[in-house]
Amino acid sequence: MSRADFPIFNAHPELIYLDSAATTQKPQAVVDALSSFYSKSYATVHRGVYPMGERATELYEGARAYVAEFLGAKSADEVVFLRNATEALNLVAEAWGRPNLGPKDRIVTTIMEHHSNFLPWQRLARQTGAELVVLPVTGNGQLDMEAARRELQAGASVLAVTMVSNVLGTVNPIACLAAMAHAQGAVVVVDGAQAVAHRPVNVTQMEADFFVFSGHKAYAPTGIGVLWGRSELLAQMEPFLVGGEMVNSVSLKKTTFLDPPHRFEAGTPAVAEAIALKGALEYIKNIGFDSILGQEAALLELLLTGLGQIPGVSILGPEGHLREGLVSFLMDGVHPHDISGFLGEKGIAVRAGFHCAQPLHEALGIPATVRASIGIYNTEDDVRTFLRGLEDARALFTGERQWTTSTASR
Amino acid sequence: MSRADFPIFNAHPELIYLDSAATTQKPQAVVDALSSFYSKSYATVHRGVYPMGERATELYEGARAYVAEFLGAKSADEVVFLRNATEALNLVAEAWGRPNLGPKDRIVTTIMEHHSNFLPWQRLARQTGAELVVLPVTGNGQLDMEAARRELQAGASVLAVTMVSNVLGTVNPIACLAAMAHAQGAVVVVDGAQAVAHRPVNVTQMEADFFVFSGHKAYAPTGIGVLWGRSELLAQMEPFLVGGEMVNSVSLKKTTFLDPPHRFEAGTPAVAEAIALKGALEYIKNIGFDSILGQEAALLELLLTGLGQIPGVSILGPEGHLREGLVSFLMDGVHPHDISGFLGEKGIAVRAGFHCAQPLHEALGIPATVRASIGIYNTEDDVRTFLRGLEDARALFTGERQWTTSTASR
Amino acid sequence: MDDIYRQQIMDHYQHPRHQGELQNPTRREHDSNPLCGDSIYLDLNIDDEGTVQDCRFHGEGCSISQAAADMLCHVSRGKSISDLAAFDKDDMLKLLGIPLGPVRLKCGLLAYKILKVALVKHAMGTDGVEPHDGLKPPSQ
Amino acid sequence: MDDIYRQQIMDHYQHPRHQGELQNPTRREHDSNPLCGDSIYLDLNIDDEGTVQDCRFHGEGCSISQAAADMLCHVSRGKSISDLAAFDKDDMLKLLGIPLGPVRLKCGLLAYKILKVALVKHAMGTDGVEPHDGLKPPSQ
Ligand SMILES: Cc1ncc(COP(=O)(O)O)c(C=O)c1O
Ligand SMILES: Cc1ncc(COP(=O)(O)O)c(C=O)c1O
Repeated sequence: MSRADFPIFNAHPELIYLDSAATTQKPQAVVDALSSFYSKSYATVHRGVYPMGERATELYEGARAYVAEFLGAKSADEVVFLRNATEALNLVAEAWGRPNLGPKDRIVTTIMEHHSNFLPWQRLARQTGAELVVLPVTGNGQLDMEAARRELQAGASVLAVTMVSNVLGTVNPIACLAAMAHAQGAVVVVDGAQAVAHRPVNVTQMEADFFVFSGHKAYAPTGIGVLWGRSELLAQMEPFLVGGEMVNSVSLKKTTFLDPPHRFEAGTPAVAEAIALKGALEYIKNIGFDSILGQEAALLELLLTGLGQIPGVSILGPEGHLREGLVSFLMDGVHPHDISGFLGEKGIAVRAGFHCAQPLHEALGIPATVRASIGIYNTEDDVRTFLRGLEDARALFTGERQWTTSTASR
Repeated sequence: MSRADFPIFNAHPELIYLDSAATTQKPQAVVDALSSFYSKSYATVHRGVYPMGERATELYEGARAYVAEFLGAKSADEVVFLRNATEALNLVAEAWGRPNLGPKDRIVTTIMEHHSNFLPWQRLARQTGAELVVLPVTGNGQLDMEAARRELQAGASVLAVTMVSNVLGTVNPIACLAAMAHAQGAVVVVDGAQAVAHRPVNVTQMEADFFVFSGHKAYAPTGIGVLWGRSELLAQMEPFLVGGEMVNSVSLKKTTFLDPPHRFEAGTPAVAEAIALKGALEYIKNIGFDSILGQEAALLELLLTGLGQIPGVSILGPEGHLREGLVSFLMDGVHPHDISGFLGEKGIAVRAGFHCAQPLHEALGIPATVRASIGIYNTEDDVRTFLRGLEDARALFTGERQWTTSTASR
Repeated sequence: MDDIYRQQIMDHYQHPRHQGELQNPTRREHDSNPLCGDSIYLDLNIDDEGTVQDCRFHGEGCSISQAAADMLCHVSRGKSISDLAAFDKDDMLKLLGIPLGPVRLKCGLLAYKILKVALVKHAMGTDGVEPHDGLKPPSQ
Repeated sequence: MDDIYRQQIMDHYQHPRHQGELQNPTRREHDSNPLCGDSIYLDLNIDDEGTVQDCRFHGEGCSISQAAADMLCHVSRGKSISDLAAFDKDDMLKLLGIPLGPVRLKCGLLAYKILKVALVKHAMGTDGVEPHDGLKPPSQ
């Protein structure tokens, strides 16, 4: 259905793309948004007193307003355009965290964080002397809520937590965590990288203080990411990067900065990418989360069932609990890299490795995993072909079958 | 000639775009590079063990190698992909400057710097106690080389200087400045934002230590910028942003980072933009700097002569000295904003304001200027129409002529 | 159609009626658009009844920022601060009468912004209480 | 055409000849590809003449990293360190025989990288001098 909207499957009709948790393919509408902007309205923003410059500014600021609406934010001024979720998390850690944290503070995060929501806090903790508390997961791959309650009650200045784990697929109860964290006066930083393309997000309802995501995981171009922050917090923060486009006035003696969000957008921003991000979110909205949730849940079910039937496969993440359309797994005696390499040659794209979540793999005592993840363009056939390919990989690498020409070609 | 390569002039046949110093329009080849990557080879880089992921990685790393070659760098590992020149300059100030500078150090920069090469040093100087020395310009709009020699000899740890002034058009003698700076052991940071699209750059020959530019001013997409750094320096630097894609290994106890350039590219990079940047630089190379320098110098000559003939116009920047194809000027009794607004309505795009160089405007004692700047697509007709429009603006705003319908429409 | 407004703007710009300084203003307020170099001072004489007795501007800037200031002075004179509290952004833009893009909007609204801030400060300064709703400084 | 190489890789992977540890290696070197979890230890016994008397590997990883390690041990045994200095990246890739994309290249070259580092350290350790040119650690 929506597969037809994605030109990549036109160029590669046989491609089975199950790596959407790493990055999503782009619908024609997004590719067109870029081409059309560059071909019809390109100019720099906030400056040109000529119609094309004004138009570009309107498009760029319009994209900001749309993102704000998409996230359920109160105001467009709470939306900062950056490169990716990683930059957004670094900005929060540096511009909000560094001046506000010291040796008495506790930074609470979880073992299931992506490196991008772990390393900025690990570094900050080391350099400020704050304590870094890492919440564990239960045997069922959920966040240990008992530990969360206990550790937050022991005092916390920040809770940095992912909305959806990119390895376990676990969907965390953000509103509940935020309530516990706020009771201690902590600031709640939510990593929404794995969420925005797959389930409705409302930053106001979940009572986050900061929320970040990357465009490229939500059908938008590379080079664009979003930081949403509560306006009271953004207003108190010093700039992160300094330079053109974010100043009020500059002189040798005294420099003053613009209000948020522009205070945090130094230099010429990723204008075209922001505009195309709006295109991508409109694409998602048009399909609708009802339909996306339904379709992705059905494929997830098929995937989990199929994987459960392959001998030697063990699946990570929660059973019988809300989870995202992504599954990481291990196969006895076959290295994840070999699985993904073998499938890759058959035109099936899945990911092998730590998925930028080494602490989680270390805690679970597993070396690396294979991850299959679902996007809006996947079909039941995709999942079935993937499962068949996996059977072949198993037979081959465990030595059950010999490598022949017919094994290798699809 | 090359105007036909730019789709914007297809959509707006009458457009006269003289704001290339702010940002350049994009040739079809660059728009196509984006579309084609997203439609045929899109995947995440450095990770996917499937052919499309490997192809994307090759394209991305190939773009890095091409940029290195374009800049005359010794190795692709010296090229870091970032968002823009501003981010690159902040990275140098923070990751190289902050740990290396203290109250005894002198940061030497110039009054003609863009805010992006001024504010990071101003902030760093304040926070580390280093002295900020700002070199003046001569009456002829050139860097005061006498002052440069004197101040550098008085001791300097950094020289941060632009290759080309975005207001004066002055082309600075970087190799000479670098030699003086190196004699004091200073690190030389060159802002190449206004240079790369217009004149050949060779970072090795100019003996820079760091060199930065933005893609969007060189016919490439928004969202991509380049930091080139000498490998010995990059190797000593701690990461700036931390997160996915830049680690060697992560654990609760100890985290180690990749070597440069990847150490400085946290999170999913602007893959498509980097690839299209290569397309843009290839486009420039194909036309050739001989031809670009010749064409732009001829238009500059026409522009300078024409402006000189309009009563009340005073031109900033050096006379009879190497300069870039951009001219900032003032017109007696007419506010820059009115000029650019008036011309804008006639389809002529020029910039009015401080051009992110407020300290320079302050030093020159002028409030704001109009700037016309030349790109590869401009023609003699563009310049002539602009000059005629300027005459009209003068007549109108000085009250020589009344506003009528015929004045307003082109 | 815009032409009549444009002519009017040019007229206010080239022949301002209310340019200058007041000798002893009860309030002087300043603001600027650093990006384009517009800079305006607004002098107000507000009497004890809260009526703007006199109002003048000076500074530099483009035709739109200057004409807007002149027009605003014209409107303000003789008005009470509660009348002026009701005068909003849209009224200011209607006064100018031509469409303004996002950048020039700042020029067109600079004097308006200054007036609003001045009135808030006046309200706070005279009776020391928080400004009531109609007098909140406009958000940028 | 690749198939014969693939079969060979599978064979070395499933039936390694040189997997294991040496009792008293003169040098043990380790490295890993953190991105994919390949981790290899290489044990060497180098005698006073500079000949690799024995060579074994252990660790974990994908078929390519493991097979490459096994093949490399096979090649190294009995060779002098100057012979091995001449053995370069391309030789290693020729040994593997299948095209490797940028990611799997790291798997294919992991053992090779470890060997090169081990030889450099050996050279430095035995005579305390800087390694000569042929023994520089390969740049990543
Ligand atoms: C000389 C100079 N340096 C730096 C910059 C900043 O470039 P960007 O806004 O792309 O970071 C510019 C462009 O405005 C410039 O002209
Ligand atoms: C949960 C999570 N957080 C953060 C990130 C980082 O995103 P990016 O690399 O786009 O900055 C990712 C994606 O890899 C992710 O899955």
